[in-house]
Amino acid sequence: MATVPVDLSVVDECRALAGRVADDVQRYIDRHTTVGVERTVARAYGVIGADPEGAPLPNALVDRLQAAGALSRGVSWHLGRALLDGASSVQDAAEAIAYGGGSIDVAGGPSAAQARAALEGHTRAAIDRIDRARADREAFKARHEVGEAPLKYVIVATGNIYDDAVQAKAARFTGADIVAVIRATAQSLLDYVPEGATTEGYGGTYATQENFRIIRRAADEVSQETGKYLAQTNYSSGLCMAEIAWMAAVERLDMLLNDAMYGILFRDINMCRTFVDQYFSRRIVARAGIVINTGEDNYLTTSDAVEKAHTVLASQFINEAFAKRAGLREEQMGLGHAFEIDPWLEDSFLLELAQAQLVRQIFDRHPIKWMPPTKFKTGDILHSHVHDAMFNLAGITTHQSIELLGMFSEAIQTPLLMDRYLSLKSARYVFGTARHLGDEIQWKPGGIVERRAREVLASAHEQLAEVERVGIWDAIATGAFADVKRARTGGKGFAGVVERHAEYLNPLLEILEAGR
Amino acid sequence: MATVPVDLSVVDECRALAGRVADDVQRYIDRHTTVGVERTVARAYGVIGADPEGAPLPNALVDRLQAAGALSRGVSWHLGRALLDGASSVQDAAEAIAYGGGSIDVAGGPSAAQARAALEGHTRAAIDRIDRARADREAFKARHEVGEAPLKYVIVATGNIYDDAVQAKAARFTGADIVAVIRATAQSLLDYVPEGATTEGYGGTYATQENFRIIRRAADEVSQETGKYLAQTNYSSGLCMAEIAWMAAVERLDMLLNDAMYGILFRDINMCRTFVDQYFSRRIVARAGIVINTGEDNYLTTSDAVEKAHTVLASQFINEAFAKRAGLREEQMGLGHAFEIDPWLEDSFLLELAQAQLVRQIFDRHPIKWMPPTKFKTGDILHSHVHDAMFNLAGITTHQSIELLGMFSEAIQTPLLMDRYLSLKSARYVFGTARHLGDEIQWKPGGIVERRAREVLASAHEQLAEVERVGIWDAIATGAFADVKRARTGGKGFAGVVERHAEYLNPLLEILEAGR
Amino acid sequence: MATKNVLRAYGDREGDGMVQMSFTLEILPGDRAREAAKRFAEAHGLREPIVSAMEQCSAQHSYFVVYGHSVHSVDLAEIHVEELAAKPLDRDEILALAKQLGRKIVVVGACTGSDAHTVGIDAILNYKGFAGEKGLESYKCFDAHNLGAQVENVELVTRARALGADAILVSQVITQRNCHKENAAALVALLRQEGLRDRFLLLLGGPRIDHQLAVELGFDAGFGTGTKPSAVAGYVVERVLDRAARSA
Amino acid sequence: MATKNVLRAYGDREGDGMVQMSFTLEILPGDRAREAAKRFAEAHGLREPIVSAMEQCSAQHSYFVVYGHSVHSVDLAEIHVEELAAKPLDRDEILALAKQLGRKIVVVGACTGSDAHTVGIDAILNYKGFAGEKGLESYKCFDAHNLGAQVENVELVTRARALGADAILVSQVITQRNCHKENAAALVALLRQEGLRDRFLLLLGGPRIDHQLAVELGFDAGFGTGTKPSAVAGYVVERVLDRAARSA
Ligand code: B12
Ligand code: B12
Ligand SMILES: Cc1ncc(COP(=O)(O)O)c(C=O)c1O
Ligand SMILES: Cc1ncc(COP(=O)(O)O)c(C=O)c1O
Repeated sequence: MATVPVDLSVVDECRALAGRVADDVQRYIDRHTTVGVERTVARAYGVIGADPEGAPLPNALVDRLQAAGALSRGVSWHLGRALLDGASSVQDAAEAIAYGGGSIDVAGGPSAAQARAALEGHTRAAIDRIDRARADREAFKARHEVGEAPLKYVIVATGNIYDDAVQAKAARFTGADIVAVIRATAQSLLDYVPEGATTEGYGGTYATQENFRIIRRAADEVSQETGKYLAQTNYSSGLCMAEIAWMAAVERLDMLLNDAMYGILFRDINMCRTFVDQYFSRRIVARAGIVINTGEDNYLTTSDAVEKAHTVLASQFINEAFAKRAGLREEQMGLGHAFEIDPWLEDSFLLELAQAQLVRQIFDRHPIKWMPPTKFKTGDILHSHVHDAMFNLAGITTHQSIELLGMFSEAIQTPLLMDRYLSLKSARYVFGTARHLGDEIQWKPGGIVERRAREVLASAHEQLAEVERVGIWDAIATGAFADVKRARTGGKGFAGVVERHAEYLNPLLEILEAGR
Repeated sequence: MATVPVDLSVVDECRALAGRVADDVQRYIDRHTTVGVERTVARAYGVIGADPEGAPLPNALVDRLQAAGALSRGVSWHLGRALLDGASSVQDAAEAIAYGGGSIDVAGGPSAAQARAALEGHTRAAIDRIDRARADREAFKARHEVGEAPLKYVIVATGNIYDDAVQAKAARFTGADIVAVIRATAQSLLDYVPEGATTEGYGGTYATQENFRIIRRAADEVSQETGKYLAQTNYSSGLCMAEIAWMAAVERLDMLLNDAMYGILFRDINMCRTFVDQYFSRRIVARAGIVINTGEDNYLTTSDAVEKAHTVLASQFINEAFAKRAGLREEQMGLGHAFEIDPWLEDSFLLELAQAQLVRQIFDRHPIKWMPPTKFKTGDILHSHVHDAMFNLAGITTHQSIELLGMFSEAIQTPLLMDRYLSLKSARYVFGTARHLGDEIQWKPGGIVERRAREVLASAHEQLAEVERVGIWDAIATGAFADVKRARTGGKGFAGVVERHAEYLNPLLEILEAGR
Repeated sequence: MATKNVLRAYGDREGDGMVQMSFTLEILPGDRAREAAKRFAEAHGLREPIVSAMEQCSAQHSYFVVYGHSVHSVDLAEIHVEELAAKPLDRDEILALAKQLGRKIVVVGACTGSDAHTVGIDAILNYKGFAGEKGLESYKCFDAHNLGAQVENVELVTRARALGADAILVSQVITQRNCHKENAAALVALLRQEGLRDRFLLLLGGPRIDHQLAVELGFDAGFGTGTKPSAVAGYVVERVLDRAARSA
Repeated sequence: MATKNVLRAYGDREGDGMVQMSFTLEILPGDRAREAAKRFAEAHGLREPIVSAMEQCSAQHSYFVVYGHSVHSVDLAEIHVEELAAKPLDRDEILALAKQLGRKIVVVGACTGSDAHTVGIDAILNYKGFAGEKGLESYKCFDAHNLGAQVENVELVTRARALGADAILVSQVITQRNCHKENAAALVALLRQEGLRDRFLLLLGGPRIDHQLAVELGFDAGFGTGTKPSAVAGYVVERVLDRAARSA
């Protein structure tokens, strides 16, 4: 086996450092909630619908509470209180608070315990809904053949959910294991989740609950038609991280792009907001048995992949630490990394192999997610296809778990039907023709690959020590990841962060945290 | 280094067996000449020109001698005699014999020694011409940068020599080290070499002395323009094997496709004819310092590349043995092999690596020539390009010497300008990105690669033992190579084989054989 | 499933007409060259062409990749093409059918002219076959003769007559500047001249052959890339029976 | 070297017009499908099309690769395109030129609308630069402000006014269904509406931008894939000087 030397004591130290980094943040998380978390809770309790302009009721509800300075008790407390006050249903209660125009009094009212009790049946129903969806997904999946690793993951991104469904089915038909519907360009910055089926989006299609259903239905159909399971994934990311996690959980999605820091770095979303949101989203994901994919690959689209390879590894330790604290098992942690070294650099393939193998060994139980070359892609589609083939070869050689297939049209457009077909064909070829290459080779002791693996781990360790010293807040403020600097109170969505009241109520979180 | 285990005693035995196979044939060769050999001698003595129908004078001359049953003394004897009889020049003598209509008397005349003496100055001039061309080539080459191995070899095949020249220059401009002008479809079956520049050919362009010059001129120009040497190659193969070798020698070609058995197997050319012709052609090639490329790759276009891999190796030993007997140094023996395993076979890439590495190690001083996938190519150009990339990867990993680059349009047409550009670009990428892969890896002891290498060598040894037992004549008659069966007296060109007279004269051969 | 009648190219949105082109022009990369490539694509009916690659590929040429929305479409209603391989018979069906004839069917095949590619005709005729199927030699109902490659048309006709062939199978692989068409047409002309055209069932095959083309060249049928021996066997048996019935 | 005026595609023979196309049609592989692909190619002006690949790529679609001889050509005489990058100035020349102005040139750049791709505008503006060249920030003659990504047009204009910008540099990377064009055109409309269009030198850049397109959209210049910072610097300095001269 083509293993690289990994100093396990260094790995342990990295984990310990990352753990302390996450613990520091966890103390903050445990004292805060956000509009996103509370909207998620409302949705879980069954609050649905939108006003004629399309503003969802969960938003109206939570915004109203926040405007009244009443969100710190948690939307659950308000809903519980309304039920105790005679509301006929959670939905009615939500509508009354949102649109009723009555004053919202936080003084008085029931205790958290009373409100919790009032909600008890609803709470159980909410959790049951997640559990049922999970059981359904697992049962359906068990009836179908599932792909061999590396799982072949492709994206569709037509902007129109009905076209997406056609393309998703075609993808499974020609060999895909996982389909991701890429999200419309600016959705991560929307502080609400659009309603219903959507047919207009740039660079992708909106993530909505109805769109999730449409794709799941198509995926179910094609799984049945081909006898092979087509997994579905989307983005639990941006300002609605937690809401989308919940929608995915109940709509039987298999995976989610979900990262503790991506929104901060790449969407300039406030870090306090993101940390709190990611925690709740991951609590849901953990319960739903969904696999997350983290976004460290993105670092290498802005930073140099040779110089900054260690930042990927350091960040993976941090994402892992956060994920553990949110109750995820290693088998649910699809840590992300990528093949983004300048292809014209001599021996770049060896450096890619070193990194891929290092990540594989350090995160040996994790379904790691391996991303294709994008940054150095050009519009020369023939060459681009070869570049992807080398990526596929590295993937099979180092036994990656989930492989997002590169597209030869990467530098031109989101993939066409034909592009995806050819990409799948090529991956099938490379995975087959070099199936056991990784098992057949050993790296030369002290050679390029071994030296590179050692160096990356050492630098990651060094960086983690520094991050631990200054804390993640300052580390991000000084550009530790992706060469991007973000201030603690800067960025979008900070206004949606609320300190929890001493009597803050969130019965769902309590259950999700049970055994913590 | 990714070496495979090679049992050197088995290799030695293979060489010994092949040597005995070649010795048997050599006894035949030494007793025979052919119309092709004699035309070559005539050309070397300066016999040029063609009749108005395009039939070259060397043909008219030799045919006349053969018709008169006078060829067994050698064309040299007749030319020497004519000079002794007062002919003003070799050319005059040749014209007189060919077109004169006089009777040709073999009885009487000078002794071989006298005729030899009469030709002495001409003989020296003929050899000098080869030597001078070699010196010129080497001097010109020394003034330019030469490519790193694997040398990038591309073909041009427009049918029109002037278009070929444009394409050849473009090839060097975009990174080629060697250019081959592929020969028109049926030229190997022509028993004469066409005259002059040609602009009509199917599947390639005629090999003529003038065409060689046109390409050499273009190659010289572009070498100067780019500062990098462009080597030229063509086919010394078919019924005019030796004549073309001579033309290549004096026109400064660097390499020649030249195989001891290709014509027999793939063009149904008689085996006696071929063996005699290849010997003389190689004697010239040896003197000219030209590198030959043998054609074992072709076996795998008709036979299965997994089942019949050992036939390639066995044949390489035989080609090597013949080449040694013709005075070639190992550094001139570009033994051919190919990447032709069904790409959809699991671990086919490992089998290819095993074979490529085995050949590399056994023929360690030889500039081995590695041929791309062709048989399993389809018109899906994108996929085809990836298939070639895997071939390139195997080439750099196993340190092949000369690599004929695959073309994505292989299954469609002879390459267009753009195809060659992209092929070169891709090879440049793969050779760079994986430059030291071969030095970095070791094969797992007892793994797929090692087992395969052992198995192929063992089978080749077995086959060679069998060929040695029955002799090459019967081996070919029973389909030992390329699944093709050929009878000893069957095939084209047998009528052109002539037993040498006891007083057979060939002063050129005598010099070329000096030190034998 | 129902297929539309008027087809447009499809990228990722119904009706987008997305098409990719690549080509080489004698111009060096630059703004003018990009514009030239765009206009060249537009001339082919591509709207809003995107020049995604423009790279120098010789001292004076550039290679281009272009994507654009094609305005063109094809009307399937206007395409009248026999689907020869639509419902292929299996070996047993073929043998059963052939029994009706009461004798073996003689087929003679060759790769003709200067073309030396035997693999294709071997795949169809020889026992070994192709893609897991055995060739015509393996069928009891055929008496198959494979003359190999580089067979001249005259020789082929002579041998076919001598063997009393029912069908002549011609393979043509090299297509540069249409030499396959010329060579194939020459055989038909020769047969016509000798008044033998109707005596033989005439099949043409090769990677660039299709039924339509073969018929245009005067053959009875054409078979392209990936043809399986059984498809040829089935076709020959059916047509020979047909002829027997008609001449009876 | 002299370039021809009327360009045809070139494969391996002068004038062969060789072109490659690929596309997807909603039809399953077969003889009809091959014929449909041929006709589709012919509709684009390809003569003697060869369908080299026909593979099923969904339950109802096939993917095709076609080669053919294009009948089309482009006449270079009709192409009037400025070669912006034809003779780029080097750093010293740019600095020398800028000295004439006697003050720094203020440039404000952003990736606008919902587009979050900063790498392109960073490559041009930031010190770090691109392809071995430092960005505009590194030139003494510029006062460069990079507003980053996802900047709304209104905000960009406000900031440009506040900073007294000479030039506004806009990057647009996402092009799906022409959102880049709409967004860019909206900026020009906004500036016109506020009577500010002539106040700023207006540059547009991005992988799918070219000069022609930018001018059509109302910008002064456009810069595409692979643009080097020096090309932009040189252009801006020359044009700002020009404007200064004209307004003097
Ligand atoms: C193998 C091969 C060779 C072998 C041939 C060995 C042999 N004994 O056949 C060798 C190495 C000798 C060879 C030589 C040459 N080849 Co070659 N060769 C090929 C190759 C790689 C594969 C062809 C093949 O065997 N395909 C597999 C068979 C099974 O497929 P098929 O022929 O299409 O047959 C199927 C169908 O078409 C159909 N079929 C075929 N015939 C018939 C007949 C009937 C009656 C029926 C019903 C069906 C049928 O059924 C078959 C099974 O499905 C192709 C490239 C490619 N990948 O296609 C080049 C190719 C065909 N060769 C080519 C050329 C140019 C040559 C040379 C002329 C090159 C040269 N100048 O030296 C020489 C000379 C050969 C000559 N005189 O003809 C070109 C042709 C270009 C063109 N379009 O004109 C190709 C396309 C390569 C290229 N890109 O340049 N070649
Ligand atoms: C890196 C990258 C990202 C990074 C961006 C990081 C960052 N901070 O910029 C991340 C991962 C975040 C990202 C995200 C997305 N991306 Co993105 N991304 C790319 C990628 C791989 C490279 C772009 C790049 O950096 N190129 C390098 C720079 C230097 O080149 P450039 O931008 O062309 O700039 C040069 C010139 O154009 C010019 N220039 C550019 N701007 C300007 C301005 C001026 C004034 C001047 C003078 C010159 C100039 O000069 C520069 C230097 O030469 C491309 C694919 C590719 N290989 O092109 C996809 C790509 C651009 N992304 C795409 C998409 C769809 C997205 C997403 C919308 C996907 C999704 N739904 O999640 C998201 C959302 C982003 C958003 N809201 O905008 C698509 C766009 C498709 C289309 N044609 O519309 C592409 C083509 C990928 C694809 N095939 O799908 N992406
Ligand atoms: C974790 C994560 N979230 C989200 C996205 C997608 O971007 P957006 O936030 O625009 O949906 C990515 C992109 O790769 C990602 O890695
Ligand atoms: C040794 C040798 N000679 C000749 C040829 C070319 O064929 P032809 O004899 O038709 O020129 C090949 C083809 O690869 C070859 O390997």
